[in-house]
Amino acid sequence: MSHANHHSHDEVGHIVPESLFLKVLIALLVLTVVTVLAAQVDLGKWNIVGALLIATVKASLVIYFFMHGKYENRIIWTYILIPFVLLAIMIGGVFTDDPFRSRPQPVQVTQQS
Amino acid sequence: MAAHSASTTAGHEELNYLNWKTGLWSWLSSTDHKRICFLYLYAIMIFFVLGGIAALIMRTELATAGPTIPSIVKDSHTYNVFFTMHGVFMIFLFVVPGIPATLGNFLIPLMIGAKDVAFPRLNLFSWYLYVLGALIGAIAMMNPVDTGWTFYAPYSTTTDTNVSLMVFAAFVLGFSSILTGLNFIVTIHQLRAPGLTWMRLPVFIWASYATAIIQTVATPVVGMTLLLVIAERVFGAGIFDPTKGGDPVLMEHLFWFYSHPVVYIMVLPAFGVVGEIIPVFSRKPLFGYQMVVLSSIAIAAVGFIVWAHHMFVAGISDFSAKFFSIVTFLVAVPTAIKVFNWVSTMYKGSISFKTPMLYAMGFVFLFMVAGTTGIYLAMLGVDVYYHDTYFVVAHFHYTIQGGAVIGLIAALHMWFPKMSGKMYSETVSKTAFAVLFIGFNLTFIPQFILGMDGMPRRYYDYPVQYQTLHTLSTIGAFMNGFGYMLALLNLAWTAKFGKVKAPRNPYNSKGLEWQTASPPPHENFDTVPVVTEDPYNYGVPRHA
Amino acid sequence: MLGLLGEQGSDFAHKVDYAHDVVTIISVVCTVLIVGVMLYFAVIYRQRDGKDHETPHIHGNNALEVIWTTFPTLVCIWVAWLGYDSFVDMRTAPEGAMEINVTARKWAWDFQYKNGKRTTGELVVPVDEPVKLIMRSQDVLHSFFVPVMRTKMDVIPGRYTYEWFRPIKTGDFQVFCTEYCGNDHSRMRARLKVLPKAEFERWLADNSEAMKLASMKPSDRGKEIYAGKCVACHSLDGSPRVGPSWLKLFGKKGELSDGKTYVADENYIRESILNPAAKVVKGYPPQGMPSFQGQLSDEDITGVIEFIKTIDGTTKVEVSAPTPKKSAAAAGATPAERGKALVNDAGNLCSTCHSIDGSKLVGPSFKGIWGRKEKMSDGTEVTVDADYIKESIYKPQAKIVEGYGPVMPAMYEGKLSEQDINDIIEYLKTLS
Amino acid sequence: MDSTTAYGAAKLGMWLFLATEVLLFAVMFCSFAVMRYYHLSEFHDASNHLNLPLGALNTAVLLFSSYTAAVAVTKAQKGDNKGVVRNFSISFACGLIFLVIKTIEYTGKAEHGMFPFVWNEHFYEYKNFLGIYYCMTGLHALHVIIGMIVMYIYGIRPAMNNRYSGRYYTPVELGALYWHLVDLIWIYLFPLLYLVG
Repeated sequence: MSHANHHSHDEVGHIVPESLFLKVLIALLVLTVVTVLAAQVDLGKWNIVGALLIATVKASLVIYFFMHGKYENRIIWTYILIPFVLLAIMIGGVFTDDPFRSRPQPVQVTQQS
Repeated sequence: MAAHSASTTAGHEELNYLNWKTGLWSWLSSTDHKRICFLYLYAIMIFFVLGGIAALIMRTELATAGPTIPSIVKDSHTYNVFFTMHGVFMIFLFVVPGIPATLGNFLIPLMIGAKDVAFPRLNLFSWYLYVLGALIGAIAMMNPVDTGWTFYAPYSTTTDTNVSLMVFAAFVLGFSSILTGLNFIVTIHQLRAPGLTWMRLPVFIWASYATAIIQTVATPVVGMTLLLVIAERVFGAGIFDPTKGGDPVLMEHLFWFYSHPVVYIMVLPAFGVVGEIIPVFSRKPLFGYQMVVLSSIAIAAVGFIVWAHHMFVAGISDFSAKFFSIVTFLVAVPTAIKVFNWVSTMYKGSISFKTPMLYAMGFVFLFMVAGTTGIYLAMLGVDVYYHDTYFVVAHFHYTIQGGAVIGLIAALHMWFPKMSGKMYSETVSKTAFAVLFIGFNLTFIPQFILGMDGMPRRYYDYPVQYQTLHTLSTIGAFMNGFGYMLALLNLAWTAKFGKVKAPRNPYNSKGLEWQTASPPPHENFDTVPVVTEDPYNYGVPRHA
Repeated sequence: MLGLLGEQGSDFAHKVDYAHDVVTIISVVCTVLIVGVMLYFAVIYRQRDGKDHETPHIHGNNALEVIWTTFPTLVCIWVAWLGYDSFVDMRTAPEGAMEINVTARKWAWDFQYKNGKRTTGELVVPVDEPVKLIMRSQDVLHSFFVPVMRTKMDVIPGRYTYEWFRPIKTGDFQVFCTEYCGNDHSRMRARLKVLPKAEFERWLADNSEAMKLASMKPSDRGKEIYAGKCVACHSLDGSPRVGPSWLKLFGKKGELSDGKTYVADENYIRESILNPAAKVVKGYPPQGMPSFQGQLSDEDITGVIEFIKTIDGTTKVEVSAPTPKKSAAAAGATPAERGKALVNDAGNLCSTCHSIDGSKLVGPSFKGIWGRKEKMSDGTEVTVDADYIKESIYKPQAKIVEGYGPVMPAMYEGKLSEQDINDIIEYLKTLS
Repeated sequence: MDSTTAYGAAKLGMWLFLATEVLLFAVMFCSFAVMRYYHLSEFHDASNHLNLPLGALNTAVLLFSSYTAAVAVTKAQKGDNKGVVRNFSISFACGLIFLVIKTIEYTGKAEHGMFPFVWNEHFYEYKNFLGIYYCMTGLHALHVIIGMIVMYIYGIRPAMNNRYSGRYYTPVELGALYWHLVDLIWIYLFPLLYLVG
């Protein structure tokens, strides 16, 4: 119907060989070990950067291979990326605020009337 | 109700979506997008009426300083309940599903030449989710919520009213909205008729597409935020409650991350409606079609990065306030572009003043007021003064009532012949328009002045110097309510008892939805239409 | 220029108003222009005789699109700058601004000055001096809004927020709470009083009472409050006055005027102080006691409760004699000013029951009282003159205005001299 | 709607739904970031009280289950219904193991007094961390359960009746996509909660 599908025939989707999945799984497990080991070294704030970086690599592997992202069209990629962009906007926007305002003080709990 | 009557004369006419099956269950189990439009229409109108009654009770109470109607609004708590009810009903149960779930459902498949939406059963499921959410909300009203529709912590986490149930209702309604949006995105991507390229889509489809994206990706944010409010109330999760180390301002951030884009869910489809009406009644192509489309997308996109302009005095950092003020102005430009293009469309047209056109022109005026008063609120220094005053109340109602609701009423008049197969009385509908238009302005112009005088919102009682303006506003509110009643009863009466049959294309429109019968058959088109030209190909080329 | 936002009270107000004026002019011009063009098109291009005429096939005009994208963008930049500029002013408190701590709670504003002086519901500041409010909330979100100052900031539990202003004129101004905070949100107002500097200094220095209160143990503090505010109507020895005696009150059970029973525990006493009409003991007048909402802080109320617990029949309280301040103020002041001081003096309690703005409290308002004809409860009519006022002060039960109860305590004989009463009369004459 | 369009529509719809799921968790991640910013040292200490070996084991279990779910799709594309049943069953079992380990972790913490949302004296300072920990892992566990139900209803049961072929396997792919999302979220939860705190 729509232009995106004019060329397609009844066979749909890309068949990914199972051996590729196995390689990806091994890579994911290795990365898990790496992230656990990296956390044992105290790198200050770089710990969280490193951990999130490794997690993002792992997530990309899952999306790209396990979820067939590699074989999807631009429309689907748009909707894969939108939530991550929004998450970045949300955290970025909130952090234009928090680091620049006074820190919370303990609240004196009083009787609610 | 209205629509069933068509079946009585079915013997003489062709089967259409209204009469091809009869009985209540055939409606409640129907996956036909046109019937689901009516299911939504009935449901949201109930809450429009309830929310409207709450508004009139509030306005009556505010007509004089001090208690005005102590028999109904017996104390400030009752008043707080009424404004919460008004907000929750109008926003979550009426305006958000307003145009997208009714007209969107009816028009999207018709305008793109499809038989139905991509997931018809999911569409019906969304409606049942809506009903479920509405019921939960009704149960929550047993111990009515007094937080305002914003559910700000820590008031919402400490008040002993039924907040948990009410926000859960909002969560369920949110999922109804998400699934509707998702359905429309897929429909527009996958089901367009042959030849209907993206740049041949009617602007209503573009607006609905932008709306659907916001519905799908913004609503989960508020859903989760509201679940966290429940977690805070029930378990004391310590995320929003300052006595447990939480941050109430974080709640405001997360809330407005959805609730600013949500005003575009409300108003973008109305932009689309006006963009459809003006070319038809001016017999001209839509001026600057590409810019109108682009501005819809731009508004939807920019809408996601401006939320903290609701929080300039909420205790956010000055840096944050400055940043969000500047980006907020980015919304003003595409909105202005739309208005310029609508007005230019009328240039050298052949303008007929049918009711939808009157509404569209009224919309342009109301939206100019809404837009320009929005500028005040985007300006940091001025917003500090206006924040949480009646100026904001008036501005908001100009955008949402003057924008979204007038848009919905305009659309109902525009596509009524297609939906019901009948023609309504122009005299009555024009009178109704005049009454509600004057009433609307009489309600809210005094509120702008009240805001200038510093009158804060959500006040049960006020110093006596504000009384005259409040009284005027109350008179306007009743006029406004009467106008809506007249307009809607006119349509309902016509649908049920109207005698004048609507032709296939009463406005001689180029739109795909007008090329099928009125009302359309169950599967919309007898043959799959093929699109060969632009959506607004009016006028004579050699004159260009 | 346009003056749409009313009186300007702070030095940055004119900047806000300027920005407001500019955007108002732009808005009105744009709206009139666009709606005007629309109506013009609607009239001249209207369909005639119900038939369509030929229309040109115009799809758009790129030059126009560029113009009406650029123009609003430029206007927006300008206007954004104006808003930004005025905001920077109101967020940048000058060095050395006088700091006042503000505590918001449901539903009152408490203010504390650097020297320990506290007020509730009334913020007093000097004119022409920058004042910085350091604000926090005890319960939910509130917002401190002074319209004439053009400033506003939410008050948040768990963190401090601030706002500042430099008053440019003296006077009495309205303060609103503008963040919804529950039942009495609309009553959570305060007065902002801007005084000349010298007068403010005098006001601030007069803090002996507050300082003393702050350092006392709760029951002594309660005793102090009793002597100042309650003694006229509540005895300590069991004798009935306007209200029930406080002797062995704590824990006592009894009947209310509506037939229900009460137990005089903490909550009952607290409620009776803040909302006296809710539960009135049988046999006492329903409107006999004014509310002390906003006058007594939570700590004050706790003090009163602690004091009530200690009353055993031997408790004695010295009723505060005319304070020395009065005689100090008397020197050089006009009679009316001296009278005003007497009426407002906490020890005399006049203002507890008599308003000066015409509103009806426990007793008739002082506004316009001089020369007024009042109908008495026995049906006679009396013109308010010097003799009547004197009689009403010394022997309150002699003549009662219709609609009011015989609740005014006879405690002024010996406390107020004839000279004092003449001063008060002079003051009342000014309240027309 | 022909089958190609239906397949495209279903897949796009599923991805959109996954987008909404990611945004549900986005609120949690944002709250986590803010809470961590304000209570940094508490988060560090509290994080050390979590059981890292069990968390790591759970990560491995979920990764493996994701692998078998991916293989199940390939099997379905080849028309191998038995393969779908086999692989989805392994994923399903992994989901169960995950939940069992999670329960052991929860009860272990409860024994130490770190009950969900009930803050005793000793762990009071960890309340913010534990609050968000229970919210995040609780919501994630709920998704694991939903994912397992989806795999059973749309994967295992129809495949046992030989419903899938190389021409029709959409539900298998959608079910697997949902399961991968569950994995995807955990990939971020694990380091944030267990490692850096």
